[in-house]
Amino acid sequence: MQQRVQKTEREINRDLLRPNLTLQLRFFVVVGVCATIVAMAGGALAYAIIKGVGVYGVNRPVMWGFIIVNFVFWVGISHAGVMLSAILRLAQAEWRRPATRAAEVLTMFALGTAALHPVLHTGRQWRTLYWVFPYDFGRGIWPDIRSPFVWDPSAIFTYLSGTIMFVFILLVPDIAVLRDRTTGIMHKVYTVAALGWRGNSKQWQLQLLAGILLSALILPVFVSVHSIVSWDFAVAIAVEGWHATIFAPYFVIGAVHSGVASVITFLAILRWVFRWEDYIRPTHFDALARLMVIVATGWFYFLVIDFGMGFYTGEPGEIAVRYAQMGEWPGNMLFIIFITTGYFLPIPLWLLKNVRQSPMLMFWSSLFVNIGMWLERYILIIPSLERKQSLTFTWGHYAPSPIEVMLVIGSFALVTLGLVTFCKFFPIIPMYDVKEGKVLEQVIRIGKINVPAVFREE
Amino acid sequence: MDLTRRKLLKMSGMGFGAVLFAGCAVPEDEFIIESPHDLPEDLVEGTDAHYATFVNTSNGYESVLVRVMQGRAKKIEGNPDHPTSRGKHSARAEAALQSLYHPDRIQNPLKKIGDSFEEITWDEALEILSDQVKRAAGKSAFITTPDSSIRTQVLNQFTKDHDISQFIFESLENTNLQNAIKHVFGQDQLPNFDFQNSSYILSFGADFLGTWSNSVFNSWQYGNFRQGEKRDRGTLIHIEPRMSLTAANADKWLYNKPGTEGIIALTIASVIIDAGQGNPNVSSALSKVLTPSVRSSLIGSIEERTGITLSNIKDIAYSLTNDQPAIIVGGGLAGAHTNGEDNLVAIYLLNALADTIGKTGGIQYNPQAPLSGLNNNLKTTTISEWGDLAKLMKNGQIELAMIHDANPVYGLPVLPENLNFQNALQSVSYIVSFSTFMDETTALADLILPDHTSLESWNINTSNPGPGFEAIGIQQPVVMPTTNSADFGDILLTITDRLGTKPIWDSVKSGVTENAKTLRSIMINENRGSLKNGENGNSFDAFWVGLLQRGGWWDTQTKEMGQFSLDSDSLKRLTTISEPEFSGSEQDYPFHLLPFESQGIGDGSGAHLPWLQGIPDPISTAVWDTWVEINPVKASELGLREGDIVKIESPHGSLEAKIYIHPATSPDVISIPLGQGHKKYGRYAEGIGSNVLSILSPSKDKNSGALAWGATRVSLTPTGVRKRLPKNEGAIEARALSGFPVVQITNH
Amino acid sequence: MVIQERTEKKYGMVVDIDRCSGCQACVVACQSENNVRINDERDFLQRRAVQWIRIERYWEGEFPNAKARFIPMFCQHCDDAPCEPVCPVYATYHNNEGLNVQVYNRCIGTRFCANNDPYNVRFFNYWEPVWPESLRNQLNPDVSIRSRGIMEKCTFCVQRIRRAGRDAKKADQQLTDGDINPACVQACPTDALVFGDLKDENSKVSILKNHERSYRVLEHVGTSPSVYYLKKVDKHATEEGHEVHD
Amino acid sequence: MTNGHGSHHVIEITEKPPLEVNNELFGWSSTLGSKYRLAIGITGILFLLGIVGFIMKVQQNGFSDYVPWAYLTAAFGFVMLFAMSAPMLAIVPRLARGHWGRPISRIAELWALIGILLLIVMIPLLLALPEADGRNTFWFVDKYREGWPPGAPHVWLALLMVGLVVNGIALLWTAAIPDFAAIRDKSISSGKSAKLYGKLALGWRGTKRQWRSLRASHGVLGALYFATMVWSQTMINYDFSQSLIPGMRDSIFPAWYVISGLQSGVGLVLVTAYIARKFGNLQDYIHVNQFWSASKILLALSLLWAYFWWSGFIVYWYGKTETEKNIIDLFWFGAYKPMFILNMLLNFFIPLIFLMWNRVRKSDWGPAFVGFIVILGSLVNCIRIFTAAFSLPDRAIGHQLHTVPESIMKPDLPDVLMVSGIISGAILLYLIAIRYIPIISAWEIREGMLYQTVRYLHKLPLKVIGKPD
Repeated sequence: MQQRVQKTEREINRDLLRPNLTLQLRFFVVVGVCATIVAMAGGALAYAIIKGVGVYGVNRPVMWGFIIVNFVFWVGISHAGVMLSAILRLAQAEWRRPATRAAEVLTMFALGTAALHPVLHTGRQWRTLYWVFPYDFGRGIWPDIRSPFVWDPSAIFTYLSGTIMFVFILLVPDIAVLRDRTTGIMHKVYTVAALGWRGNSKQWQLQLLAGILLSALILPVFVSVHSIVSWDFAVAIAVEGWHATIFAPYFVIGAVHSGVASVITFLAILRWVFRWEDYIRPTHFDALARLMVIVATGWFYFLVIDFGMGFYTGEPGEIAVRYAQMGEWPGNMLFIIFITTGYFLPIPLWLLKNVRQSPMLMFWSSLFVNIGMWLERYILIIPSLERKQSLTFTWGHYAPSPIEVMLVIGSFALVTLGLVTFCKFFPIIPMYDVKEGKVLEQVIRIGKINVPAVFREE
Repeated sequence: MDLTRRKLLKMSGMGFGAVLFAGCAVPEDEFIIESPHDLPEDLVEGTDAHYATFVNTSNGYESVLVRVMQGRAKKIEGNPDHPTSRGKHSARAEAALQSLYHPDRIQNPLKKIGDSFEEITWDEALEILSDQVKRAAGKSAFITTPDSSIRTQVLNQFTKDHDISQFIFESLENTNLQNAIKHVFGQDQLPNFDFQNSSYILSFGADFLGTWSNSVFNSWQYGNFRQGEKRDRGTLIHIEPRMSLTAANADKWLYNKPGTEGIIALTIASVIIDAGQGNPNVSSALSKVLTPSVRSSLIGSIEERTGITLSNIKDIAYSLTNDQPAIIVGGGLAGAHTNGEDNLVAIYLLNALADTIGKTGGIQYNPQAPLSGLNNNLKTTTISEWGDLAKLMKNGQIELAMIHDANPVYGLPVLPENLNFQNALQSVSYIVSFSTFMDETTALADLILPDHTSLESWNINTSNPGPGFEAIGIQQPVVMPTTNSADFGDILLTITDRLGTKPIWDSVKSGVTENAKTLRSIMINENRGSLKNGENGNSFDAFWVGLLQRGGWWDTQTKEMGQFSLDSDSLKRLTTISEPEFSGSEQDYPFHLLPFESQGIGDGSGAHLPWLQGIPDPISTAVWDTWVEINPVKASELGLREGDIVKIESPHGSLEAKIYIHPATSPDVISIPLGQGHKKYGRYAEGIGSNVLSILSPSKDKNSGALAWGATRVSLTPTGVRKRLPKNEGAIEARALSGFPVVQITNH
Repeated sequence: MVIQERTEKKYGMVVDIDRCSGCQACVVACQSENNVRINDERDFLQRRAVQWIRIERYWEGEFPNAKARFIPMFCQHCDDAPCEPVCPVYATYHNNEGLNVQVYNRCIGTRFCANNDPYNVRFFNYWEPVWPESLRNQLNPDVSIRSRGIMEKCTFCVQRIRRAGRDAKKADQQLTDGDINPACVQACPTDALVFGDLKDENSKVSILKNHERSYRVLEHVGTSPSVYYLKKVDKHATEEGHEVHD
Repeated sequence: MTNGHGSHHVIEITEKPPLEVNNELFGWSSTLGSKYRLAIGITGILFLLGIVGFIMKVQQNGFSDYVPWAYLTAAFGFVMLFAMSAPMLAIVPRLARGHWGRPISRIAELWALIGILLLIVMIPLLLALPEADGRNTFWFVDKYREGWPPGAPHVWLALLMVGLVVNGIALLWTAAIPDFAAIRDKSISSGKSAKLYGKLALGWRGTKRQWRSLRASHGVLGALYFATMVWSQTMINYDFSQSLIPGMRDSIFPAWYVISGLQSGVGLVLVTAYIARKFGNLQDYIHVNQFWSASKILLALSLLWAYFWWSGFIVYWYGKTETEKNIIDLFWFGAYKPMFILNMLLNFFIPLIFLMWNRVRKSDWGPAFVGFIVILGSLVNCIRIFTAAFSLPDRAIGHQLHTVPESIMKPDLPDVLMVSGIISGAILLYLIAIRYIPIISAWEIREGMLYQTVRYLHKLPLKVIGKPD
């Protein structure tokens, strides 16, 4: 266990505000690249709107394709934020402190991107809003509340607004710090954003209370969102591969799996880009990795049950679906990649302490997890449609079109763009939280060794 | 609807309540929304009229009702009054709409200037034509397709007047069938097969549900044959080297080696005779030819000669004599061999033996039409005659070629002695086409006089083959001509007039009315027919209106069942019946090539209609392309998958097509549909697939000289290229999952 | 008016598979009646062909005793239609005559209904349908043309039902069995298709649906379709080793 | 013991000399008075009655048919649920390095001993249970290559259970070794028990290596136990309930079953801890803090329980196939409706209503009460699941469940005797065990005292907890 460097608050400010107060070329490079890709994706979307969704690879019976897969993926990613900051906040886990905001911000942008996908997906994009909001009073017709597609937007928008509030409230003290260190236009902006934060005990109490409250309130939303996304599939009686009762928790925990992994990736990048070795320490990766091992194993348990179900029933239709998922090309190839990158490669690695504590290895392994999880969504959604029910005459095949691929790439660029810009204008590591951690930090001496300790309110 | 605020609130309230209620998803109390079809703005309905008329499909004339709104034909439906159509119609009849409104119709008379056509007026066109006819008297040929309407009467008159030789074109000749019918029954046209009352049908290669004869009438009969009221379910046995639509619907489909149908028929006959069954006179007459030794040798060698087991033969023989009334029908591939005519003679003789002739549920002769002008059964021109014509053309002995409704350039790519109709035709000094569309033949024409489609023209016809009694159809124009086209018959009449001869009528319409008058006199004098005297008034007009309303005149009472008389000539045939001969050795060309008419586009005459192109082939479900049906085991031996493009080579040419793995194909045959590979025929036909006729070797039947289109052997070599075969079936070969059948079967 | 009371009708169909010969006449009749887009080669290659009614062909066995079984497949107008509750915008619903109706102008193309349709008889317009100008003359004025991006499916030729109803009302008579015939039923040369009102127990369909050979496709999915099929009869099935379902 | 700095809040922390801890805890079982003996007596009698009931059952029905054994299965499942899940409350805090688990870890682990009883009860069940072929099974039986592997599900279920029990006892043992050693050293004078504990202690000397390997084995055994427990609960659910219902394919059912197991396990530990604290005077060791922390987990599990049930239910509700409708009737809205409602109350609503208040969570009675409620709930749960599955009329395994029983399966006398017998047998076993194994692991307490102390954050005294990296 390496010795911790003790930093003064001044140093903390200096280190953590560096990206916000200084201007670097690489920022513009990254923004430029991402913006170009996003623009290209925008072009692809425009093409799809002008020509019609025929430009996608979807067909009959595979009516949903890459767009939906990607949608589920991003909703999944968005589950990291709350998972970490809310649950760990409630559980008073010390190591959460540098990770929380990164996670929440990731949630914010991932979810925002996911919310765009319905527009990409629908056949008449310009009318998508009718689906989200009540319409057609003339006939007294409202959106059909029996349809999971009506639950979807409500859940997602609740979650999105909740997250944004969450992020903002926890951001206020740091914005105040920025306000005091900037001049000119940015100063004005920060002044407005800081809501007159002076840091007196009343404000601190309110902020703390709000944080706790939001954490508690957002948890049910966090669970509901992905459950509802899963019900988009699970309630479909016609698709044997989808109609599984386990889908809701299976999706949720899978989402946490991919979400936390993406947070690890993000943190590793931050640590490397901004040289924050003293703030994002190996212990944090270690803790995250241990969490991941548990989450991943739980997810794997659900996976086994869900896939086992096909063989359990032994019905030819079910078997055919599973065979399409794991047996025949390209399913078999995808499945092997998915299962290795998603579980069998990273998890054993994370059982080793020195892997857990090496940011570099953690970066790569967590990246693998997300490759695997993207494929998981593909394998769950597409082959089930290709082998729908026992009318084998209509069993089909799906291959993505370049447009779809472009849109998927674009979604990644969009999220990156968002994160980069956020890092530019706000401290991505919550300064006050880190400082608080410093205050609560103690050392207990047992025999010859010093054990790090912490104040704990009971 | 005008919306006050209160109304709005009320409605949304109701809506919301209902939605909440629907949330509980009790189907009975489901939220009911006004159907958009009843909304006020949708209540504007046009008035429509239904006209009875006929459309000419490649399967002959079909009696239909056309729904017309605001002067446009909208929908074609079968004519419920007409005895052969019974309100039913085929996909091809429906597609007549598309040929009516086809974007690539020839809009005006065209005259070739250099390599391009230029529009001319009808006056000039007729002028040119009459000059040419005068010039080339005695040295001109007229090419048409089989037709049993007043048009042919006009045409015959025309050719007689101006001394023009006439040729009838058919892609897959029926000459052998016509001859066999003549031989066995002494009839000119096909008899009527009374399928619906029959209890046992034995079919040799006659795809009567798909593309053979009047498939709509046959299908209607088939429906009752299967599940008609007050009768037991009939049994259908089909013997053919390839699984046609009829074979697929048969209770038993038996694969036989190509060309051995005659032998099979004789063997069946032998078994019947041995059993002492069957019509005694016939069997005794037959046994002169089929001596016991012949019989035993036939029976003994049946399996290795034909590939059909003796037990099957015995079953059939038994049922034929005990499961009366029965029908034996032959055609298609059975007659498409060097011994085709003999095969068919043998097959139809079985009818005599099984004593099915002149019986309900058996075979009934068709009476002559009451209108003498329509009884013109022109022989289809055989391949040998085409060869001769081609020679004449080459030697410049033909100076004027007139073509109507036929596309020989596409349909006769290979002629005997390595001739080829296209360059033969090109050496004709002047070519006139009456085609509605720019097909391969028309493209070579110097003068094009576009004809009306069926929906724009007058006509009167007799259905061929008939339903077993007199049936006359009246065809009336249901829409104004959509292009500047003219009626083929009228053109001929005008030319005759211009050349100073008095035409039989001044227009086809008047010809139709003349015939109508004849019918009326029959009604009055003999008091028979589908129109009763004075039914709606006594005037001719009343009768005329009645005719038009019903779409024709028929007399179901005139069933002349027909008597069978055995002529010695056909008996002699049986002694000479021989093994089929195939062009191409078995080593170099391992596969039999079995061409077949496509369900949609037929022999290619329908290839320009997207609806017909889009009809999935019933068996392979393939569309818009040419494919090769091959046995799965054979395919895996050759390492072929569906969509692999292969090169099919015969002694007379080669083509490329995509593989379709066909579980019901014998390893030693491949089959390819006709109809694709058009170089010219409108946007929907050009550049699709390839023309199987172009690799058929021009081998002839040794008696009739007809084209033996089933007698070609081919070899198959993969090209290594693979493209997806457009078809309706999904990604995998459709087979029911065990325990979850889609098509459920019962065995009683 | 918004809410209307249920009528006493429930339309349904009976398909006698033993009559059906797979001749495809119904397919074209339907396309012509309902302004179904022209399915060109591309549509089939992209697996996007639109056929409100199609003939499915199932193989059994191998050569020489291979069999091809035909079955016409089209919207089954289920009473518990799985496609209905999943549409977020009520573009598809069950109307008061037992029809599963698609409201084109409301549809936004989420394609959820098609996924949740076990029979794969819902068709999505991936492209704008195009007809050459002259061919547009043939289009049926009673049926709206579907633009791209929306779902379409068999309507039991609802326009014919409406027309027949209005004609009957004008002539003030009652609709009798057989007055209404969807295009496919009218065309079918073998009379394999029968259409009628299932609630009127004297109608042909009501009598046929209780036939001993009657069954419904995918009944175990619990959709309770309004379309009944009569089993194919094959006397030789068992001796040739083909499945029999009695 | 509270420190009297007159501050508004209480800091619970054990501050005793290590030796005193040892003496108090090792001597504890001998201080148990008449109540203890009474408890032993009652449970003993009930247990014997249970055996009698079992014999009666065998007389009546034998093992030919499995239906009569529904209630025994239910009791088996119930005891397995709470007893085998209880040790999780020892394992999880250990893995998560939460000091609060130390005082109750042994209480939790001791329940693993009940596995022995379960193994015995399982024998008749396996005799009665129908073979795998003819019904669906989750064991890797390939339907097309019949009956591979041999003996599914019986052999494999049995193996799994044995593995679980062995694993549990091993866990208990390793966790107790330092204490055994301490007892051994303490009671050097009186030879007999010394020999016993000497054996149990496996020559523990407390060297660095021994400690390291001890901690390692805790980690490994703990994780392994977790896995085995979850999987065996899953399989019990499949083989005794789901696979007896034709056409049922409910993938969350087993997961939900595991959750309710964990729920009742936590409940059980809370109840046991409460009794030990109140009647065994262990207030100095078992503080409210333990109840507080555990009750949070209990609350979370109760929420999960409801969530899992719902996500299964809604899918069936939308499915609407014949089987699904029937299963909804079978488990929820049919004859078993009252039991299901009771379930909802006991496993979800009551825990939620009580535990949502911090005041209740921060007491010893509250969590214990809710824990008891939850255990009751899971008893109802098991009866509902297993009897419903066993009582199905058509046992022909098709794709469809066609008929559902009109009424719930009533227990007869032997059933009642057996159920009470097994439950009291479990308690009896536990009571005997705590006589020989200290109910609180002294070494963990002593270790905990090192890591916990009180310091002042500006004038405010607060507990400081060591968090070794």
